[in-house]
Amino acid sequence: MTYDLQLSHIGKVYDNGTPAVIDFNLDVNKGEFIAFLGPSGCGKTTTLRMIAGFESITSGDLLIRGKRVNDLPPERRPTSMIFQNYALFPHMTVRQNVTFGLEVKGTAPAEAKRKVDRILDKLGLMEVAEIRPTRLSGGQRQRIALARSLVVEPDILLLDEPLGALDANLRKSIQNELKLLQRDLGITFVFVTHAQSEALALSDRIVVMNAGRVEQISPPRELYTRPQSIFVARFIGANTLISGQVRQASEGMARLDSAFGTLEVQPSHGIPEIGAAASIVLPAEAIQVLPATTPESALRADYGSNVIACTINRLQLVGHILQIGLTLPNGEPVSLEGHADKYRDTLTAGGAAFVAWKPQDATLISH
Amino acid sequence: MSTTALSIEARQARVTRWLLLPGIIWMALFLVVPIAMIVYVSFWTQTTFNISPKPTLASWQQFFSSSTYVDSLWTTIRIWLIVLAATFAVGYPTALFVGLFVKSKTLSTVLLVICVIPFWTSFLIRVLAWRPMLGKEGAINIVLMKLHIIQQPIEVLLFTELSVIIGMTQIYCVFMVGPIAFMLARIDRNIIEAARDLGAGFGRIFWKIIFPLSLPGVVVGAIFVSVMVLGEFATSGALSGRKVNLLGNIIVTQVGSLKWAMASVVGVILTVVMGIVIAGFLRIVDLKREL
Amino acid sequence: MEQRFLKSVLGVYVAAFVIFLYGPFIVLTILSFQQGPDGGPQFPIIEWSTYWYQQLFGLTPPSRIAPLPFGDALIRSLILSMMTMVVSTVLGVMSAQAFRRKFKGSSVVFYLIVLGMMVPGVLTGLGTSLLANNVIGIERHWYTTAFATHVSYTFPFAFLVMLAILNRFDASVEEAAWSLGVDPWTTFRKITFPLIFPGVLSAMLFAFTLSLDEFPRTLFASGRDQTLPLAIYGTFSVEIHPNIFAFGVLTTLFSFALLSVYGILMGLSVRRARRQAMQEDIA
Amino acid sequence: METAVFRLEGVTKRYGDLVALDNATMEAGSNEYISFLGPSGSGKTTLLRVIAGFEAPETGRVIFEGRDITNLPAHERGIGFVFQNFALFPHLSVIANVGFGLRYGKSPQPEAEIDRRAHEMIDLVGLKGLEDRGVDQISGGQRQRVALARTLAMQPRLVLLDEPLGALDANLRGRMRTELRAIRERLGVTFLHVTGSENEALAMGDRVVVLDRGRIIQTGRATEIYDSPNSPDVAHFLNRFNLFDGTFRAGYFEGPFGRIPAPGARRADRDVYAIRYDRMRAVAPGSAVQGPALKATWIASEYLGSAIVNFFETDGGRVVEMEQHLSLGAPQTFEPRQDCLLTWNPEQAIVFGREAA
Repeated sequence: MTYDLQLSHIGKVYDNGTPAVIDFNLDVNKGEFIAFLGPSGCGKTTTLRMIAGFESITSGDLLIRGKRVNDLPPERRPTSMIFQNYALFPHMTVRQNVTFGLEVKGTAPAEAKRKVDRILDKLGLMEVAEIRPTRLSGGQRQRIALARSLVVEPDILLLDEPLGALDANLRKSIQNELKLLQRDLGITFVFVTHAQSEALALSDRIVVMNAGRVEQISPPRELYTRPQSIFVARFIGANTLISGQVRQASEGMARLDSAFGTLEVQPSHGIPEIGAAASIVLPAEAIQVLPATTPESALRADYGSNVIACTINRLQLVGHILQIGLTLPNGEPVSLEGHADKYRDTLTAGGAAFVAWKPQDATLISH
Repeated sequence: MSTTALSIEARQARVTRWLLLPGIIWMALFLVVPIAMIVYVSFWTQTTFNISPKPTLASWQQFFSSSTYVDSLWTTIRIWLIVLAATFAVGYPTALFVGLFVKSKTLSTVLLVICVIPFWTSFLIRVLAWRPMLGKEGAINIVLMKLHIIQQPIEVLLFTELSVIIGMTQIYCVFMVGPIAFMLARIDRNIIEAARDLGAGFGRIFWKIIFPLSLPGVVVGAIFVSVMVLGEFATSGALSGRKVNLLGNIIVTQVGSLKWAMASVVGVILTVVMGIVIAGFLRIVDLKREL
Repeated sequence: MEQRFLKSVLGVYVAAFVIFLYGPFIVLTILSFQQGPDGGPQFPIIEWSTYWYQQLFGLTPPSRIAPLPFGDALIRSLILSMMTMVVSTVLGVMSAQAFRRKFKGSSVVFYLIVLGMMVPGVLTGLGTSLLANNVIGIERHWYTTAFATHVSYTFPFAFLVMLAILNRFDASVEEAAWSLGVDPWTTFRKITFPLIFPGVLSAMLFAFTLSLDEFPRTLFASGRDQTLPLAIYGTFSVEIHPNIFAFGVLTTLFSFALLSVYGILMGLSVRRARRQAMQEDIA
Repeated sequence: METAVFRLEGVTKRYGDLVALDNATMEAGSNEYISFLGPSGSGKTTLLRVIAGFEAPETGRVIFEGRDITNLPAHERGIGFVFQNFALFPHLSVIANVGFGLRYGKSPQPEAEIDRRAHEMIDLVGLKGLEDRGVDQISGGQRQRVALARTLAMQPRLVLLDEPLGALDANLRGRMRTELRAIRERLGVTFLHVTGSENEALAMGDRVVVLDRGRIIQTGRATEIYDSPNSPDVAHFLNRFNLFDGTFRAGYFEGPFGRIPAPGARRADRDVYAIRYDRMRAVAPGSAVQGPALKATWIASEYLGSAIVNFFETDGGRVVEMEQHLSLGAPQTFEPRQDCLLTWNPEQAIVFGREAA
């Protein structure tokens, strides 16, 4: 089968010799929602602009629906881009903005009007169709940009931080809209963001980038619970890292000597070398907080040796979420949260408790 | 309790009034009143050596019955239109290059500075410099003959209407380049990328996006050029050998011979022409909004 | 491809444009080295010499060609430009500051001010001299009537420059100062003014340059004592000699030197700021 | 509550036709943390700006420490203000920013005192060592602290914060929340905090004031607002409820999920049924369900890290959200366009009705 979009050993070196993107490989299925996530300057926007055709590709092949498009200018690629600032034509009305792409294609006026009406209606822009976009709100402008891109029926929609310019309130609702729209249309979306919450919420797969390199490509949940590198572990989620030395390792179980004694973990990618330095990555969601009164035997039965005594500093109920701040014996602070139903009245601020986790809920990363 | 005190709003309004007052008074006294004066004096009675405020239409009748005067009105309008078109034609491509095509900010600043440097030479000397350029033995003829493009020197270059037009175009084209380049530089590059992304080629992007967005710059430039060309008298005086008489030239001669009333009539006509031109341009673009 | 081709075509065009712009100046420079005192302001060059430059500084023996009478005129022009610069910048800052608040009739006031740059100089000059001469009956001087017309011409430029600067000015820093108990006047002195100072400088530069070279307004309104442009204009009516070209070259070089120093200083400070920022990034 | 530090009485503010504040009345005690919640354009920021004296109200009075300050200009009020964009003085160093008000304000201090207090504040917000930096040479989080220190140096009894954390990224925002609360508790100053995030409002405020189209529509403790919003609008702004239109009559609510008993319904101007996202359950289409049953199709899910939100579409084309917190166990998974039946415990719903007592 052919993929909608393929990046094969894509590299980009700027004119002054600095590499921007190094050996980027990715195959995207039709209808997938892909996010490029990383800190600023990691090369995610450059990659997106290479796909759109605004940046030249130094090495590697870029294929859209099986066809190599490295040398096609942006106007001849079946991609459409949503810019961070939306880049609407300020001197045209909303309708003229949306019609522009069809005019260029030479669509018959009647046909164009029908298509534009349909997309304006779908995105709830009918009422503002004859107004210039400069007078509209951020959310509306974003929808105009979407309409302008979608009306030309691109194979792939590229989005460069499309939620970045919106205020926090609006972001959540627009985020939902975007997700539902993508599911509805079934077009491939490639989305650049530096906000992990957006990437986690929206995408089918996330490409985490750092300093021009791909660190990990995984579905959101896997990325969150099974980071493959220390960078990802620190960048994504709220992980606690416990370092130590591998003492024993086999297919299903590894044991690690740490400041909290011997800890058990199920290695998820390969069997680590014995004696190697490694870290256990513990997602906040994997950590169970148990009252100090829990009998030791019950703890051992469920969590093996993965039990650490701790002190609770802070408990705060925000809505139905209980936010817990606690300190491990080595003084390291850990913040986590749970549904209020789960922890109802079992914990007291200032008191002692246990943290525990199941070996399969943590990840081992060798250094 | 300061309940009787002025509200914050009223206090701010008072500050605004005091800030504006000096400027308004200055402009009223030294701009509006003088122009009103021109209108007023144009109806005064003029004798050979004297002028008295007895109302009369004599000067007006004299203006419209003299073909020299009426011709100068048409000459002024013709030269204005030609110079306006020429400065636009010469200036727009330059502005396009400086404002849009040059990506490096430093280079575009350097180019703009290059355009502005001639302004540090006195305006009158710049006008004068065209004489050895255009003359029968001038630089242009010398260069063209050296290159064997022409055999005989071109004589229409100096002391004709053409020399006035060439001179004015060179002197005023920078006023076109500046505002247009400014508007072009303000265009968000992403907008042009978005248009390309939607499949548009350069021609369409230029006519549908770039040109409309630069229009306010064109209008501002056109206003600058119009104001200066319509009020010109020095360039035409120095380069036409007194063959081209603009309204400005007539005002100068009339004032020189102390014919204040006639000078005022011409002044009023110039004001009216100016008013129509500026009002026309401001209909295209709201100057206040573009700032 | 299409765009790159267009860019090179435009590049060539701009080069031609620059030649067009500088042609007269180049010719003027060449002719300023004409032989003196007998060589005229035209080609061919009889013999290269710096006679006319020497003449400007009074270094040549007296001849039938009188030295340019520019000394006093230059000083008058400089004083007039300074006065104009200060007054129009102050007025410009005040009015632009007032325009930050919406008020009734703002359009009328806006166009009243902008009118100053839209009325041809001959008209303002004529009107002012009519007013002084025929109605009030006072004498015209460069430091009274001409000064008034100069300011009514440069004030709009200063106003527009300041308006553009203040439009982009983030008012929240002023509000922050007020909320710290600092009164509006101190806030203006300690916060607003330092922040808009670059704009004030360019408004001053604008006003100074325009006033220094202002001719049509001054022609009617300045009375007996001439300013520099009037003195130059005066030489038009008699025979022209290359000394005026030499004078043009010198004034241009002088202002160009000033501008370069300003540019280099700006460049250095920008580079220093950038280097500092880069160090911060690395740290 | 102790005596009010500050009171708004019937304040109204218009911009042309737009009513930014409509007869707003509220008060704040000393040493209180009040957060404002409402959609953008609800008048939150205008409210703060009226209190600060940056805007003048058309009607109503602003009273601070027993004094009517409605007509007092901002610089004579002694009320602190922290801006979303921080509004630091870009041409001054960190220490000069913090000392600015002490130096040029109403009661200028001697240099030694300015220096002492500025350093004290810089220590308080944890910026020791950065005193001489320019404010463009420090990070966003540090700028936020400078803004706070600059305001607190004046020892105001009331500090207004306009989305103070809005410009910070998510990680930093969490940390700054805790810090902001801690600093306030140490100084015992009253904070009025405007935020666009309902989470922030609930987490930070001792009391929460909900605004809508310029009107204050509910005031109460955070838990009170969350557990019992007094109107469908408040429930909507909390962003945690599926809201269904229907008819409430005689103790029953009839909606797209059938007719179910709704004891304890609240009086409101329209009939709305609200059920929290995390109270929804999805079961197979054929299951026998007691109480509400809503036929729906699964369309998408969003992973939030600590929770999963599933989106369903009902027959009427409405989108319904269901949240499962991962601390409660492994989440349900769905196939694309899978049909489900959504249900919940009706006792956990909040019902609004015109006919309610």
